[in-house]
Amino acid sequence: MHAGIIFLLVIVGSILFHIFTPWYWTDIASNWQGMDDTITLTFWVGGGVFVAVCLFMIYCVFKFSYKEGRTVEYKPEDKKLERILTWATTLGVAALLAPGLIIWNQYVNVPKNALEVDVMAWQWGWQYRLPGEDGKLGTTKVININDDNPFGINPNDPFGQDDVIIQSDVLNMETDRPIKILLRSVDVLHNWYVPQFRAKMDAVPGVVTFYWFEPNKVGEYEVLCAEYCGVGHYAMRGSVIVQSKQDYNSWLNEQETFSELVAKQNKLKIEENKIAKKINLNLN
Amino acid sequence: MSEQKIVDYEYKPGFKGMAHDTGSDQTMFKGVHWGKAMMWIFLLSDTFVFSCFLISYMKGRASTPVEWPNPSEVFALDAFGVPVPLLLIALMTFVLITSSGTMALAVKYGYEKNKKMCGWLVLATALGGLIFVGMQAYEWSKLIHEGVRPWENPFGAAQFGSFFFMITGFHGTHVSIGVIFLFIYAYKVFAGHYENGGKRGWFTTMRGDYVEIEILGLYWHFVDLVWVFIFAFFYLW
Amino acid sequence: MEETKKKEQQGSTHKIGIYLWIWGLLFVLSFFSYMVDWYQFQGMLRWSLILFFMFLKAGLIMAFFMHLFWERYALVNVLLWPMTAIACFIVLMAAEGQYTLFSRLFYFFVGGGQ
Amino acid sequence: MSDEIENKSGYQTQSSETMNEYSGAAVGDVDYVRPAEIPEQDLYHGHTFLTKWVFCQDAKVIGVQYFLTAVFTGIVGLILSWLMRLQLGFPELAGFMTAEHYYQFVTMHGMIMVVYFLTALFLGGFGNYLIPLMVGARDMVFPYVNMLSFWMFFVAVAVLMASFFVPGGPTGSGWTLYPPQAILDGTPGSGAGILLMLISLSLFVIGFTMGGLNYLITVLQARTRGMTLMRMPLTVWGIFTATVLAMLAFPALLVSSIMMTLDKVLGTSFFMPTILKAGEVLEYGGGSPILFQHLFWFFGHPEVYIVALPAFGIVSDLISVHARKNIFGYRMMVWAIVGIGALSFFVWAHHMYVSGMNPWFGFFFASTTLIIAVPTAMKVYNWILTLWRGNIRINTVMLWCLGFIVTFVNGGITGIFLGNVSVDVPLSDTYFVVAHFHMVMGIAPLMVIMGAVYHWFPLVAGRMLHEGLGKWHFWITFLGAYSIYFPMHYLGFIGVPRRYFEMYDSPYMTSGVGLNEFISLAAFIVGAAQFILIYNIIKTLKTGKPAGKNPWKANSLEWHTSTVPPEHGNFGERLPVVHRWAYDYSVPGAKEDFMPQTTPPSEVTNTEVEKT
Ligand code: HEA
Ligand code: HEA
Ligand code: CUA
Ligand SMILES: [Cu+2]
Repeated sequence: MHAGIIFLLVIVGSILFHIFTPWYWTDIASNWQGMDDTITLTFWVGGGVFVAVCLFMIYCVFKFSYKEGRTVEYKPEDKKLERILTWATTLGVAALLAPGLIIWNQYVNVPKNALEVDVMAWQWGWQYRLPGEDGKLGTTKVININDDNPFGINPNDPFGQDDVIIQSDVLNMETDRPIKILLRSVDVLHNWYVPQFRAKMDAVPGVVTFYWFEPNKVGEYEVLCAEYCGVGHYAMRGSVIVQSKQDYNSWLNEQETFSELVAKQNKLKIEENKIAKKINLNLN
Repeated sequence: MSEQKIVDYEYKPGFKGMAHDTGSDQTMFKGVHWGKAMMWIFLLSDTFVFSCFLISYMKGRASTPVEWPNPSEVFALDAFGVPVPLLLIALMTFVLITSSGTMALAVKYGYEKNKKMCGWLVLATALGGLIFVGMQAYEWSKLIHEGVRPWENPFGAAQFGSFFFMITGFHGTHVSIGVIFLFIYAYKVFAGHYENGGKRGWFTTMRGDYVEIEILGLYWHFVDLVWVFIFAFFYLW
Repeated sequence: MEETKKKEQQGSTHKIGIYLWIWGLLFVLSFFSYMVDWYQFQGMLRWSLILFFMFLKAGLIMAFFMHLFWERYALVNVLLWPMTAIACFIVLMAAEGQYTLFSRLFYFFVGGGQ
Repeated sequence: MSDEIENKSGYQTQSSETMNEYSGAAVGDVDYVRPAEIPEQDLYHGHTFLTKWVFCQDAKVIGVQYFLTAVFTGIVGLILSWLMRLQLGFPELAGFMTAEHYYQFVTMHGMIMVVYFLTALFLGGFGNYLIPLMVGARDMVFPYVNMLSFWMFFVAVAVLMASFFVPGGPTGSGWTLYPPQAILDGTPGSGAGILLMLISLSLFVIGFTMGGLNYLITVLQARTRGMTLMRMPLTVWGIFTATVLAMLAFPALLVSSIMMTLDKVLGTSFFMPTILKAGEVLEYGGGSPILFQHLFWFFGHPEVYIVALPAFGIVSDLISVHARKNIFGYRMMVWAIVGIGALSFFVWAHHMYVSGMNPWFGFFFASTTLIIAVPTAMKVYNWILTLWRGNIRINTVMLWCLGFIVTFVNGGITGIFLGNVSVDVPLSDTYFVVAHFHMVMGIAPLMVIMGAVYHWFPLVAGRMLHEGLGKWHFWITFLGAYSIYFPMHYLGFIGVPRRYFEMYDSPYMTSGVGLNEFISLAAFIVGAAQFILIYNIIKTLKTGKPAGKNPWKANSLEWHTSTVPPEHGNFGERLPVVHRWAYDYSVPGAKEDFMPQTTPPSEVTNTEVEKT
């Protein structure tokens, strides 16, 4: 008896918890409403089945607890019942799977007009690169990375020269414009994850991975690393600022391109050389 | 045990037989010795080990943008001044097949309780295995001499050396273990452990039986079988 | 009936001829697969030949040297069905390998321009 | 060795011709069962302390050895989880803990709990003890190898524990051991720690293979007369199928361990691409981290069913015995176990939806993953339909079973969330996943283990565990564990990633502070409650009520041995002959509400037993 009541309370408590929980997802800020909807759908179907199964179980506990001499049904099998249950479950599962697959299909097919953003991860930080006027990102290689070329852009790739490089963990974005995140890592696995955008993907060293979304709410969001990457994992944060078109463009214009960086570095070097020469001369 | 007739059991052929065996009591593999069943299942598990190795190799090789060394050049051997592709490998293959053949015959004579033939054939198999291991050692030393290392090689993709040493090494270990056991079992045959009802082994309460030679044979043929795949995927690809 | 009866007889010995035959065939097939390399066949032809000889050899070893041909179907099926998992693994890893290669070539060598 | 192989008189003289006389039936009789086709097994009886208790070849002793070693590792895992929860709930009290420590605890906790605790306990512990008894064999078919299997496991545990004491400490790479991070600095224990872990895993696999071959061949080839596969208790089916999975899945773990060891020690680059660390390019290049993930999950997913299937099997038996009713849809249950096992080899990459693998795999793996829910659902329905119109003893054992159903269905449903690719995208790598797998793996199978302990303790020790204490143990564990993991899902919804040492500086994570404190408190209480069981066991061993034979009035063979607890050889002079399945409870017209598997048909003429 007690057992049944406590189990019942557990189920009722779970439902109430779900209804009144203060802990639930953050407001969505991207186009992936479909993911939230599928979760809600799964909640209804799955939660329904959970409650139904548990209530049936509790009913049995109340109704059939031990009594000496109770007549017990002897029926090893019920083909019909089993068939009905199998098909009902199959249907339920299919109903959940279908929307999931449809959204996945959208997730892996990036819209043509998406802006490509190169997200480079390292232990433990982020930096970003945007295509320049040609709209294309240059190729990269880890071995090209050095102080002069923090992104490892292939120096002789023409598409790389005008790439906008952002040596900071803050990335700006324009609202309502699809973004294709190209992920790359120079050391271990990472994952560029903004809970409000719902989407995520691992950055894998040795390959480039991608995903896309369309931010649709102006604001600043925190970026988390969602794939374990060593002791600094929990502290590997960054942020994203989603702004209107004008704000974004004015931000963009202030950024440096790769060729500008190279030029600056060269100038610095020439200057350094000059100073060095001067010192040498003076010494002589 | 394996030759024991099962009283009152109706053998049926084919898939019907399978259903019948599966639905029967006591044993599912009718008349199959425990040790033999165990070896089969073990080999199934071992197949998964080698499959995982070879699948990793396939994945590794398929995804490297660096040129993969051409095995038929890397493994060429000078015969009378002319480089013959894969010569050593071909010889190794033939040696291993030969030993597989002798093993098969050893099993046959074991069942006929022909102690002499069985013993000599097991010994011959062991020798074949030994020659194989020797040739592999030679091959390894030759490649190491040429600068191939598990972590690098002068011919191309670094993974070539890694996979080569790992897979052939793992196979070679199997062969070596097999050779050790072949010698032990050759001794056991000659010492008559399988005659007169069988002598108890030193680590088991079971009595010796010529079925042990068949079990060993399964293992040996498996080693040969794996080589077939390694030969095709590593040397011919 | 005779045939099946013979097949069911566990551990009985077989005529020596059959082993010698298989042995010989294995030599011949190995020689053929060696010839595939010798004549440097390329492309599909090479692959189909290699795989053909490989599976034939493997089949012969399993069926006759390992006596699988004479074992009862219960054992044969238990041993062969798990291979579907491996087959699935192979197919998917082949696709994965291609995908990785594509990703590397595209982003590290070729670039968005091509 | 001073011990000799003893042939009990009577064992050896049995030839297949004389054997049938024991069943007292002649050809054509209703009770007729074919004479034995497998000869009697010679058993190695130890006489010295060493051969009787340490290097013992009796599967029952080996089972207990496995059990105790696994429980020891479980307690280590439990203490580690306390430490983690201390950090997560009350970081100010955990000042001694650095991030390094935390990650080492998480890793060791996960690995210990999954592999060294649950797998060893179910297959090594319950498998060894129950398989020979339940199929009516005198022992495992290769007792010596079985003994070696345990000692190999023991060495594996020793190596694992040793890694706590090496310089750098145990590995902190997460139980998934993903390279490149697992073997690079920046991860705690990336030196000796990870190596010992890989070695320990390899030893475990080798040891397990020895044991697994025993379980499989014993089930396939050494059943007693009349024991067909479709008459075996579901416990045996569950453990058997799990063992098959293990035999086929562990190779992938072994291979990936070997390859990672080579990467670490020899500097090969199987899993290691070009890597820039601290401004320098390491001497690696060309490898693929994703390959490791595929290998790992080709092992890892079957592994989670390796711990689930024995639980499924055992719980079916417990429910049937204590509901005094036959298990509903036995055949469906068997097919479901086998089907789940087979399917589990085709779903591995559902752990990799956001790993950067070929995106098209998502479609394939989402479909296969959700298909698994169907056979699993059938099992759930059959459990509750077994309760339906039964005569349910609400004792401790049954309570654990009910707790299992609630937690398993809950965890299974959250699995459906994760299996559905696009739903997994926001939830992957968050606390939702942690909650899912603790509910379905940490709690549900644990409930079954507890139920099984209360159920079979009388058989092993001959005394009944104390019911009152048992109920306290159950309620604290169940309610506590449920309140740990049910709310934890909601942390995941907020977006809190897993494996976070600290999580108090982001707006949406701050909101979880109170919840985390609550979870931690519950975790401390639940952990502490386990000591009630240990106290109960110790007390019962001394002063418990003697159990007598077959205290639960069960049908399966383990309760019908010559002595309680069963001796070496299990069944005395004669092996039992089986005439029916293990679930003939409350057969209409029968004298009692149970009917042992050995009851011949001639004794039950006036009933309507279905033919099984
Ligand atoms: C015992 C262990 C166990 C079991 C049984 C399961 C069962 C399932 N698991 Fe779980 N899982 C783990 C252990 C387990 N899992 C672990 C350890 C991890 C994390 C590893 C790590 O990353 O560290 C994990 C992670 C994990 C992931 C990866 C998440 C991620 O990292 O992003 C996924 C995704 O698909 C998943 C899915 C499933 C599914 C679909 C089932 C299904 O089998 C569940 C089927 C059961 C039911 C569905 C309930 C009963 C059914 C009904 C009552 C019928 C009605 C139902 C419907 C109509 C829907 N699991
Ligand atoms: C079977 C598996 C299992 C079990 C039982 C547990 C039990 C517990 N786990 Fe754990 N856990 C994992 C498997 C398991 N876990 C895995 C695989 C991970 C992932 C690791 C990774 O990310 O790499 C993980 C990670 C993990 C995390 C996430 C860490 C992170 O991501 O940062 C947390 C956090 O709260 C946690 C908490 C707990 C708690 C509080 C308990 C327990 O306190 C709950 C209560 C436990 C018990 C009641 C069992 C005790 C039983 C015994 C000791 C045996 C006694 C028996 C007899 C005497 C017969 N676990
Ligand atoms: Cu970067 Cu986690
Ligand atoms: Cu899984």
